[in-house]
Amino acid sequence: MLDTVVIPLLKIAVLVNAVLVAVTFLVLMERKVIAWAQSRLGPMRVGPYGILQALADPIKLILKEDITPVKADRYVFTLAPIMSLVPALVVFAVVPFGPDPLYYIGDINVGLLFIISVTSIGVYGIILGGWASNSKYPLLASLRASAQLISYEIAVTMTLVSVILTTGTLSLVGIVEAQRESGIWFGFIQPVALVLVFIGGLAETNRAPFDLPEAETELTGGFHTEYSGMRFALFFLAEYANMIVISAVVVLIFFGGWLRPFPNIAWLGFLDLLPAWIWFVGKVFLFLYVFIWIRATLPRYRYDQLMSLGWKVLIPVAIGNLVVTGVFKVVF
Amino acid sequence: MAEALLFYTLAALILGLGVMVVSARSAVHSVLFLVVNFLLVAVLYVTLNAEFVAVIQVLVYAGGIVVLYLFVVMLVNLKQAPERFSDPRRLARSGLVLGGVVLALIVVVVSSSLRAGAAPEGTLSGFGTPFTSGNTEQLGWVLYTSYLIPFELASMLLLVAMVGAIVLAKRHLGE
Amino acid sequence: MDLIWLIPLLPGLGAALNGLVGIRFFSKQTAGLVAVSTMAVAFVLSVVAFLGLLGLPADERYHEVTVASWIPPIPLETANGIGSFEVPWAFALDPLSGMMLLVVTGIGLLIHVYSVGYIAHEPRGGVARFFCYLNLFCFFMLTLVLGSSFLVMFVGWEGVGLCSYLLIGYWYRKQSASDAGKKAFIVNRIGDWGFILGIFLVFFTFGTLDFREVAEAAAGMPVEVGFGVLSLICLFLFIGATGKSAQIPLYVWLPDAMEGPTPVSALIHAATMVTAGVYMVCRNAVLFSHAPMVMEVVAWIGVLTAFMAATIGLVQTDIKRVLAYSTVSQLGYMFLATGVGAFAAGAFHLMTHAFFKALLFLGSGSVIHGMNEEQDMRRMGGLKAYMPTTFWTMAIGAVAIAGIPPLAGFFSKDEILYRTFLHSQALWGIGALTAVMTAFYMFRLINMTFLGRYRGPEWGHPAGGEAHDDGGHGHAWHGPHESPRTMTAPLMVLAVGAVFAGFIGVPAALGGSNVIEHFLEPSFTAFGAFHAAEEAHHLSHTAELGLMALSVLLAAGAILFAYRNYVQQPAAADEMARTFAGPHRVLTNKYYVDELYGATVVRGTMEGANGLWTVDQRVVDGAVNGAGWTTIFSSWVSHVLDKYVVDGLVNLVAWVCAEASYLFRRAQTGLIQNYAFATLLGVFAFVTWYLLAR
Amino acid sequence: MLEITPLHYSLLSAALFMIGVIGVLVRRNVIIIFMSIELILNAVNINLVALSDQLQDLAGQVFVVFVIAVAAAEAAVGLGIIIAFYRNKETVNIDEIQIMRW
Repeated sequence: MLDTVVIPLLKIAVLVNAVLVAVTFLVLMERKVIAWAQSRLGPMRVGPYGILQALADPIKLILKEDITPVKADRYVFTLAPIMSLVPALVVFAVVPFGPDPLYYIGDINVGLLFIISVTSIGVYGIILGGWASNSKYPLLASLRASAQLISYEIAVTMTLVSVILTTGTLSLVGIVEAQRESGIWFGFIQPVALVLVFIGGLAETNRAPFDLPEAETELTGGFHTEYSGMRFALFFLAEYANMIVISAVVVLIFFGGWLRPFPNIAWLGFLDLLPAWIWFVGKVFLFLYVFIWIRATLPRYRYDQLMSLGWKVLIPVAIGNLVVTGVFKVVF
Repeated sequence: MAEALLFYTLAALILGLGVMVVSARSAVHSVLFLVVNFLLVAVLYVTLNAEFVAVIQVLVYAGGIVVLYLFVVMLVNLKQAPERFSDPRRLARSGLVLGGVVLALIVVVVSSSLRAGAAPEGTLSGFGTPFTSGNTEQLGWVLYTSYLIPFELASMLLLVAMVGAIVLAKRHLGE
Repeated sequence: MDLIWLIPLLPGLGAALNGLVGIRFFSKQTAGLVAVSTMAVAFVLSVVAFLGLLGLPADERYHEVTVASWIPPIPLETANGIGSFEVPWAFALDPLSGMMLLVVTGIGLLIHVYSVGYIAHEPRGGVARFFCYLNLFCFFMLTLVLGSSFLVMFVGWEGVGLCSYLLIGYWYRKQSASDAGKKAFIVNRIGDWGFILGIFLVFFTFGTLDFREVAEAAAGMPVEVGFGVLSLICLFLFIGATGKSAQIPLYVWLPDAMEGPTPVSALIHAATMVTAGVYMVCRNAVLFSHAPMVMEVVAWIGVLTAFMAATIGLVQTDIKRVLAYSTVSQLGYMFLATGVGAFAAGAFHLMTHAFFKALLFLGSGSVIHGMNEEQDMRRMGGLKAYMPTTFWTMAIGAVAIAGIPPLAGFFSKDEILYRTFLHSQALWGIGALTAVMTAFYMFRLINMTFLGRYRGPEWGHPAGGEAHDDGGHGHAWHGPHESPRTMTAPLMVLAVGAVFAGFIGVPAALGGSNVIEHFLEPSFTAFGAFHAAEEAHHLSHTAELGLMALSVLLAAGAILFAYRNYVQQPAAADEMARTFAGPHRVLTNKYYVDELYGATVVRGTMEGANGLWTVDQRVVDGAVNGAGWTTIFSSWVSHVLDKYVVDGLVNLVAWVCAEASYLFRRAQTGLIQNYAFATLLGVFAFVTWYLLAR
Repeated sequence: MLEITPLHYSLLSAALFMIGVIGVLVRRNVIIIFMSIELILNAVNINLVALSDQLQDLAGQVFVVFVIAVAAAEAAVGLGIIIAFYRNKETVNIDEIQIMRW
């Protein structure tokens, strides 16, 4: 009973809370980084260097009035943010933070596929949110979003297939172990796949430069125009949780997960003094920083450019990468 | 005990959501119920030691096909529901009564056939492949060896379907 | 000697160069230079090869070079079971072909040089075209001469025929020239038909086409008494020879061939191509020796041709036609020689004749050139003053052909007459008469052209006249003049040849040793097998000398007679023509042979073609149209059946279906759900049935 | 009753199948009819997976994969037809899609 119910439930509780807290600090981090990028200071008022802004924002959102438009589809309108957030959190069920079972909830043998499929459920939140608002701009945004997410999901999935081909397993723990055994992070074996997955990840999380579903200049805010208060906060949480998920996946697959750098070089063993999960979280935050960095740097794509990039560049390159990987696999 | 509880809960939810799908007034609601239905079916697959199929069920059905339905529902954004002259709930109810009768009949057939011939045991098919839990690799192996030609045919089917869908849905130039 | 394959190839290259590139791009000088230089190199190579041949012992003078395989072994049926039909592309050098080689390349070279001057007035492309043809001719002629088998020779044979056609029709805008070309080509075809039949028969009989092997095989056979297969072969081959060498009955093309440029007449229709027939007969000397009956035919045809052509030549007024008939006549002599078994004499005469006839033709060309394309001797006279070189060289040629010692013609002609006399007095009589006539008409030509008073047109003003238009030169004529150096130089060289060429064949009676005969002999025997029979009866040297003196006296008399008639008393010739009006008319009209052929062969062919055309029109077309009409009628019947019977049945079925469906079509609601419900009911029914049936 | 046998799965499958059939028969919205067809396919899949587990034979799961592939193809083409039809007739009512009747 303890091992099968209580401990997993505890783990889930800790993890969910950790993710949500991480999200609040991620928001702060984003504001700060962008501010620095623009030679500003960013939030400075709440706490030292505005560090408590991370708490102030959620409180503000919770306390705000929650408005439901009259013509909206009430149930769907409520359901949409939940459907957006839940898959983002469910994914963490298979994300390993360290080598032994203490650091993950479950290691299933189709872990990577699980992540892909559960993430794909997240689309519903955006589509339904846009539709249920019964408003022009959110509907357009949700149509855009769904097309974008489905398109890029193909590219990402196809790219991941070539990674699976190199590892021979779908289990995330197995993938990290494979990197430890081969002594090299897969990011160096599969650089093309790394770039593809990262670009696809940007698009799947609606991050700049692919943030068309919430392009303020075009759609007055995107699919969540009609949302406010806690329901808006849920969308917000979902987006940032998804960022963490993508970063985590990239780190697990391409940057050795919890492994220290150069896991096969013995004299670097002192790096193991840091616990594995710290390495993992550190790498994830490194990638989150890259996300923000890109947002601060790059302008937004036009919609047709986005689509032609996805279909005419990423998917062909992914297929080519798959073919090349397969050939290497057969030859060597 | 726990297994039975899980099964009955899932079965009840699946059937209930199925009824909701066919009886929902709004097409969007139908789609939503359908998604949840499929997710529950995926859970059922997991209890049957078919993780890969479960994940595929979520990925392809819930994440792909049903999104397509939702898409079409939103594209075909009807001013008036097609069933404005009839009450879908009443129709569904009468239908369900009819369905119950047929179902009872099928139950009789199935249970009587199970009684008549002994319940099949072991592998029935000549190409049976015994499997263990965590069978993704085995499934891939079977799929790419014994079922290679059907697999390739399926891929051709998908290609043709893709082309067909594009041809059907594309607005012709000049229209 | 291994390089003999280069000898034909060089002119071939020159032809390709002039033909493919030269017509477009070469200047007149370049075109001439290409042609002359290839011929010069070929001549040098020939001389080298010939000297090499002389260096060998007399009985080993045979050298064969296989350039490439041509026809791979093909099993074919022969008289002695299945033979292997295999022809390599091989050239052979032996005394006979060596001599021909020198004649062809040497005279060919001189004529090329001559042509540079002669053809200078033609347009640029025309010059290159002319030299292309001329070189191509040399290529084929040398192939013919050097060919080691019947088939290689036949390639050359056909090739020279083609070039002859092309060159006769060189001025193809002139109707008479292109007609003459076609005539030569068609008449030659008839001869070729005989030749190729002969080749077939040779292969069928001997199983090989190689000259040497055929000769060896034939030497082993007995001399045919009656008319056997060897005789048939020889007859066929001789038909080929009559076509190419202008003998009765196929000589008619040669006089017309004078429509071509004069160098062409000299090269092809005097020195080389027309002797191909003689060469071919000589080459197959062993075969012919075994067929005495055909030899007799050859001799008689030869002597009759010689006589007939000579008589026609007596009255011709066109300078080139006189020479043409003279050529036919001399060829007749050569065949006479071969017919009586004196192959060496024939070949010897072939060579000397090549010199003096080429000389005469080139001289006539020089005259025509100097007279601005005038060919009628009646409009010449007294030209000696204007073109001395031409006069003296042509006079030497005339003396040579007339048989006055010690010039070339005397030795070769006398050898023939002597050998003929040994064979048959009748043949000798005709031959001697012909020799007299030869002397007469040659000096008639010289006298009318160069001596007496000038009868030609005035000059000093642009001369009109049709001849001028035909030439199309367009330059003003300033009276008769000597030809340029390129034209007179070959004349002089040939004159030297005409004087001295005979000394290689001085007969024993005159203290010589007849070098040429001994040199050529290996080519006519199957390498020591034959050629003893004729040696049996000799006349004494005294008798031989007597015959010689007789023929020389006769010739001298004829020359004096001609001088009297055409220089001293020009009216005497007309007097004679009036006296013998009938024969004169016959001769002037060349025995009406062309008319005869026109009325028989040509007309017959035309009528036959017309008849066939009518048959085609009436019978064949009628049958076709009948078939068409039948088809139309039967299809109409079929159509009626189809329309009323077959369609009726089909329509009946359709009508029944339509009527029946009126009842059932209400089931087609177009509503999918109805159909789905029907399906469900069906499943329901099946399950029920399944349950009840169990 | 507490032991879950393939019969239970078969009955669940049959029930879901019937629900799908009823949906096909009674609904007028073509899109919902299509969704009902997806329900039917799922009912079949449940049966296949359950029997695959029972018989320890992977063939059942392989078939499910094929069924899903076919379902994807069917959805793509079917929805394409619906879009095309909607463009022409401004309706997705199956009762109005009847020009193939006599």
